[in-house]
Amino acid sequence: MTFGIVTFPGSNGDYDALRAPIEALGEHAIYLWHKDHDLQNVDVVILPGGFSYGDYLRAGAIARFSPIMREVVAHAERGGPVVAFCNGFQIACEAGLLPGALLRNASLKFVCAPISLRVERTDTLFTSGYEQGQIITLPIAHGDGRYSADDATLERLEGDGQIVFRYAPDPLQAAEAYNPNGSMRDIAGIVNAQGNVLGMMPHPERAVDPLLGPADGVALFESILNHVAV
Amino acid sequence: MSRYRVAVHVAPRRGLLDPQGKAVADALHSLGFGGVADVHVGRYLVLDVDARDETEARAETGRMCAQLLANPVTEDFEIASVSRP
Amino acid sequence: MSRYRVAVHVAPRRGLLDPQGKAVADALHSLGFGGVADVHVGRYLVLDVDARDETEARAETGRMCAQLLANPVTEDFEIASVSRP
Amino acid sequence: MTVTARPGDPIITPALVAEHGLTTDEYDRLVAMLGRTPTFTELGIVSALWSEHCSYKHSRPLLRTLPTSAPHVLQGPGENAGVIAIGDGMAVAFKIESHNHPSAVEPYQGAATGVGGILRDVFTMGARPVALLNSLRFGSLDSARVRYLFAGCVKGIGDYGNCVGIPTVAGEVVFDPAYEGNPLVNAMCVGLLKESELMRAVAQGVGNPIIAVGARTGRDGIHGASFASEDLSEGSDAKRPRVQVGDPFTEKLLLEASLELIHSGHIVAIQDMGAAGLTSSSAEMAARGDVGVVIDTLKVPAREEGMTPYELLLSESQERMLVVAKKGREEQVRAILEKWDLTAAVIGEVIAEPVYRVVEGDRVVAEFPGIRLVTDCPTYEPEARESDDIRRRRERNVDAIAERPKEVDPVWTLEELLRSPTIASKRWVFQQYDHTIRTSTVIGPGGDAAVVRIRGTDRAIALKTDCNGRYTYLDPREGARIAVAEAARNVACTGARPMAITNNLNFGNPKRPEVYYQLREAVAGMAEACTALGTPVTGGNVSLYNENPSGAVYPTPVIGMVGLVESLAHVTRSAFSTAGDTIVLLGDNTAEIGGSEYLQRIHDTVAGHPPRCDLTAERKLIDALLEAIREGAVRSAHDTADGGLAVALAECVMMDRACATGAEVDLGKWSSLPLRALLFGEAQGRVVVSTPDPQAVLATAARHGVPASTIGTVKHSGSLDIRIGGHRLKASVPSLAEAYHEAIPRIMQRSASAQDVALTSDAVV
Ligand SMILES: Nc1ncnc2c1ncn2[C@@H]1O[C@H](COP(=O)(O)OP(=O)(O)O)[C@@H](O)[C@H]1O
Ligand SMILES: [Mg+2]
Repeated sequence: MTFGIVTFPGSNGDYDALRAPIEALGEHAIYLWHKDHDLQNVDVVILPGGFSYGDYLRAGAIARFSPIMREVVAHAERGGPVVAFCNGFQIACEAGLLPGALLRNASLKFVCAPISLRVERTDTLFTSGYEQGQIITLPIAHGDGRYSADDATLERLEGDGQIVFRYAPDPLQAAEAYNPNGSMRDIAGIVNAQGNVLGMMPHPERAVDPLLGPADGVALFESILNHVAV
Repeated sequence: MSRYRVAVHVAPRRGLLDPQGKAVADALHSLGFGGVADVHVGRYLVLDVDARDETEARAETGRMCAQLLANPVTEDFEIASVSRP
Repeated sequence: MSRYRVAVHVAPRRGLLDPQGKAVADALHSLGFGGVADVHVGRYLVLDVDARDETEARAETGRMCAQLLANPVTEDFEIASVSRP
Repeated sequence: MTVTARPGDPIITPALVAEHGLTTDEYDRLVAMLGRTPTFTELGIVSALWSEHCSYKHSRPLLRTLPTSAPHVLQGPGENAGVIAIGDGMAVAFKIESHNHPSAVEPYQGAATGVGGILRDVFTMGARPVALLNSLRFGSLDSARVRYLFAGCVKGIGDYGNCVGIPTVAGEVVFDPAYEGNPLVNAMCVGLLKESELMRAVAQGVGNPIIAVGARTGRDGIHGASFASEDLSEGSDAKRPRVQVGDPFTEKLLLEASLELIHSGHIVAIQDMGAAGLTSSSAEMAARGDVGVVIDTLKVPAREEGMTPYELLLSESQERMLVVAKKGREEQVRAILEKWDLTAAVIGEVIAEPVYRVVEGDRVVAEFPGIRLVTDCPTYEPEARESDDIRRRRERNVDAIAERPKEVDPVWTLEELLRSPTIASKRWVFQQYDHTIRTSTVIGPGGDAAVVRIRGTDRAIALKTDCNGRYTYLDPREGARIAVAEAARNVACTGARPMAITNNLNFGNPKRPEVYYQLREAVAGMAEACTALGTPVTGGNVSLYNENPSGAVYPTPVIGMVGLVESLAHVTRSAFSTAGDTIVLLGDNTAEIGGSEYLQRIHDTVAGHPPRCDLTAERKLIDALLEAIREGAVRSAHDTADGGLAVALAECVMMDRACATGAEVDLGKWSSLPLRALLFGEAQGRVVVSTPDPQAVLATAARHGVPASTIGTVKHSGSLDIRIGGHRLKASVPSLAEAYHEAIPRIMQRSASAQDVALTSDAVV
C-alpha cells in the first residue's frame, strides 16, 4: 500500500508524514509535488502539516489552489482516502473537502504540547483500531487550530457522527483548560459526510515511536491499512 | 488601462469569537483607555489593480475577495475605497 | 458623552519587506488576476469609543494607535472614519 | 581600472567618515591601502567590513588563544559554522549568533531574523538543520517594557522556527536588571550532514559566475553591522528604519533549494548574505579563496527603484544567498531555484586579477587591492583593568549577611527561589516553540539538555546553551569556566559525551578597560575549561557594545554545547520517576553562597566569590556519570545549578508536573555547613542521580575518584522531606510545583493581551 504525501511550498510536516507509514507499518510512502497533476496511483493521500505559503493571509488559503489539489479533490470524490493533519486540515477546509474553518487559537499563541483526545467514532476507516471513548495522547503544534463553523454545520456534524476526535480532559489530570485552542464543541478532528476524508489538528504522524513518547498514532495508520489493504 | 488603488476590509463575521478584538480591548483598558467599549480586528488590504475604469477595478477586486481574500465561512469583506495611486 | 465607531487602518511601512503582501500578489497572479501590481496586507480595526465629540474620539484613537494598535517601528496607521454606530 | 565617484554621492568629509564609525587612524589606513581618497561606496564598504561585528577587531587576538582542534573537528572557526564528526560518516554543523541590537529595537523581527540568519549559516555548510536553541537575557519582568521585549522575542523565535519546521529543543532565559535596555538574544542552530557533503564558502575558479539567490534586495537594515557595533543610545531610535523583516516562508524554500544545489554538484561555494549583506559575503568568500571578484550592482535584483550601489551592497535584506557556481552550469542552477519558486541572477564573476571590484554597468564604483579589504582591518588590544567596584563586591564577606526573618522556614526560601523567573519553569516560552517536528526529539525542552536522535543510527546528539552572567560579572575567568563546565554537565546528565562548543561573547564596550578586562579573562577561562574538558571551540560570535547610558550588561559568554549519545539506551532524563529508587549525590557540598541566585533573590545582593570551578573534578564527574549511565545503573540525572541542591531536588520531584513524585532526603552528613549554603549555595560539580542500584553508582564514582553519597529515597508521597541534623524541611510537592510552574504565566498574564496586540502586525496572524 502506498501513501502519497503532498509537499506544498512551506510544508514541513511532509517528512514526518512520510516516515510514519514507513517506520510504523513498513508500507510505502512517496512525496507528491504541488505542481504535479498526477497522484501516481497512491492509495491514500496525506495533506501534511506545516506553513504552506507561510500561512500568509489565512492558513491553507493559498495552497488549496495548487495544481495537485484538483487531483486530490477528484481522488476524494472517487471515495479515495485523504488524511489531513494540522495545516493539511486547514487546507482541506479552505478547499471545501471538509466543512468549517480553523481560526487563530483563542490564546493567540502557538501551542506545542501533548494533548488528550477522546476517540468519538471507531466506525471510520481511520479509527477502527481504537476503542470507543478511548483517551489517547497526541502532540499538537499549531497557532490556528480553533475549529469554527455555523450552528447548522455543527448540528449536522454531531447528528451524522462526523466528529471523530474531541479534546478531552485526561482522567489523570486536572480538567481545566483541556481545549488548547478554543475549538467549538472541543472538536479536534472530523470526517466528511462520505467518511473518506479525515482532518485533524493533532499529529498522529508524530506519535508512532515509543522512543519519543506515547505511540498513540500507530492505531490510526493501522486502521487505514486494514481498510485499504491492497 | 489605468492603475487603481483599491482598499479592502475583511472582518471576522460578527457573532464569532474574536479573541484578538477582545485582547485589544483588554489591553487598551489596562493602558487607561477606559472609554473603549468594543473592538474588532480584521484585515486591511491595499491592492494596485490595472483596469479600464473604476467600476472594473472594483468588480475585479470583488472577485479576488470572493475567491481568495476572504473566507466565506467566517469573514465578510467590503471594498472600502478606490482611488488613483 | 456619546459613542463613536472609529475605523483604523494599520499597514506595514512602505519600503519594509511585506512577505504577506508578496505571497498574496503571487497567489492572485497564479489565479489569473494578471492586473494586480502590488498588494499590502495590514490590519483593520473597528473600535467603539465613548467621547465628548468626534474630534475627541479621533484624538483618543490616535493615542491608542501610537501606544498600542500600531507598531511604531514597522507600521503606519490612519484613522479611516468616525461615525455613530 | 579607474574608480570614479558617482554623480550625486556625498563628498568625503571628516564628519562623514566619523558617521561611518571609522577612527581617523582607520581612515588613514584606508587611504594608504587605496593610495587615494575613497569613494562614498568604498567608504560604506569599509565601514561595514571594518565594523566590530564583521572584523572582530577587539576580540580577534583573544579568540586566537582558544583551543580549536581535535581529531573530530572537521571545521573549526572561520567558516559559516563549525563541523564535528560523530562517527558512521556523519557530522554535525553548529553555530550560535546574536541579534541583540535588532531585538532591542524591534523584538519580534529582531529575534526572528536572528533565527533566520543562524539557520542559513548551518545549511550553507551542506547540513540539514535539525534543531534550534536560544539563549535569552532580559531585565526584570516587573517592567512592562521588559515583558513586551520578552514576549516579542519569544514569539519571533517561535514563529520563525515553527514556520521553517525546525524544532526548538532547548535554551535558557535569565532575567536580571543588568540586562534592562540591552536584552541578549542568541540563537543556535544544529544541522546534520554526511562528512562527504561538507561545503565551504570559498570562492574558486576564474570565470565562475557569482549568483544572487532568494529575496530581492531592499533598503532594509542598511548598516546593521555597524549599528550592532555601537552602544544603544537615544539616537538608536532614529535608526529604526534599519529594521529587517523576516520571511520564514522564503527561508524554507531557500533551505531546500540550497541543499539541493549543494548536492547537485553545480556550485563551488555558497554563503548567506548576512550582516553587511552582499559586501561581506562576496568579500569574505573571495578572501578565503584568495581570488578576485567583480560585482555589477545593476544586475542585483532590487525591491525598490533607484537603489544606489552603496545601498545594494550594504542592505541586510533577509533570506538572500550568494552562490559561486561552476561556469556553464548557470542554467542548471536556475532550474533548481525555479523549482522552489526562487529567482537567481548572475551578478558577477571570479576573476584572476587580485582585486575586489564593484561596477555599476560601465562605471567602476569601488575597487580594493586583493584581499587586503578583509585583512587590513586593524586589531586592537586595549587596556584592561578590573573595575574596583566589582572587585570590592567580590571581596565582600557575604557569609556575614544576616538572614531575613522569613528564612526561619527554609520552605519559604525554596518556594521564593522556585518562583524566581530565572529558575521557574520556562514552559510559557517553549510551549510556543514546535519541538516535536521532524520526529527526532527524544528529550525536548524542560530537561537538562535536549536529545535529538540521528535516524538510521543508534546515536543521538545532546544540546544545551549555558551561562551565568552574575558569576562572570563577579569573576569573569571563573564564570566562563563554569559556563563551559555547566554546559558539559548538563549534556552528560542526558547520557552524552561533551564534544565541542560554539560560543557567543556578549559584552559591553571593549574600549572601556573594565570591559576589556572581562572579555580577556572570560576568553581565558573558556579556553582553560575547553582544554580541560576536551571540548574544542568550533566557532562563535562576538557581540560587543551591549551598553546603554546606565551601564553594560553582565559579561555573558554563552556556551552552546554539543554532546554525543553513543547508544539510545543511554538516554537519561532528569526527573525522578520510580518510588524506591535511591538518591545519590555525585560531588560534594560546600559553604559557598557567593554570586548565588539565593543572594540575589532573597537579599537583593550581587556579591561574593562565585563558586569555585575545579575542572579536574568536573572531568572526573562527567566520566563517572557517563560510565554509570552506560552500566545501566542510572535512572535519572540532574545537575545542581541556580538555587543549589534544594532547588535541584525540588525540580527532580516536580519538573514533570504530570508525573510528580516525592522524596525523603537526609543531608545530616553536612550538618556542620551553614544551612542556607547547604540548601541554596551553588557549589559546582554536583549531580543528583536516582538509581535502582546505588552500590554500582557508588563503586563507579569511587573508581573515578568522585565523591558520592547516598542521600535519600524517591517516594510517591507528594512531599519533599529533607532532614539535616536537627532541622527538618517538609515541602508539599503540589505547592512547589505551583511555585515553579505558574510563576512566569502569572506574571505574563498581567500584560499578555498588550503584547499580543502589539504583535498582531506580524505576518503570522
Ligand atoms: N529559551 C529557551 N528555549 C528553549 N528551551 C528553554 C529555553 N529556556 C529554557 N529552556 C529549557 O528549560 C530547561 C531548563 O533550563 P535551565 O534553567 O537553563 O536549565 P539548567 O539550569 O539545567 O541549565 C532546559 O531544558 C532548557 O532547554
Ligand atoms: Mg541542568
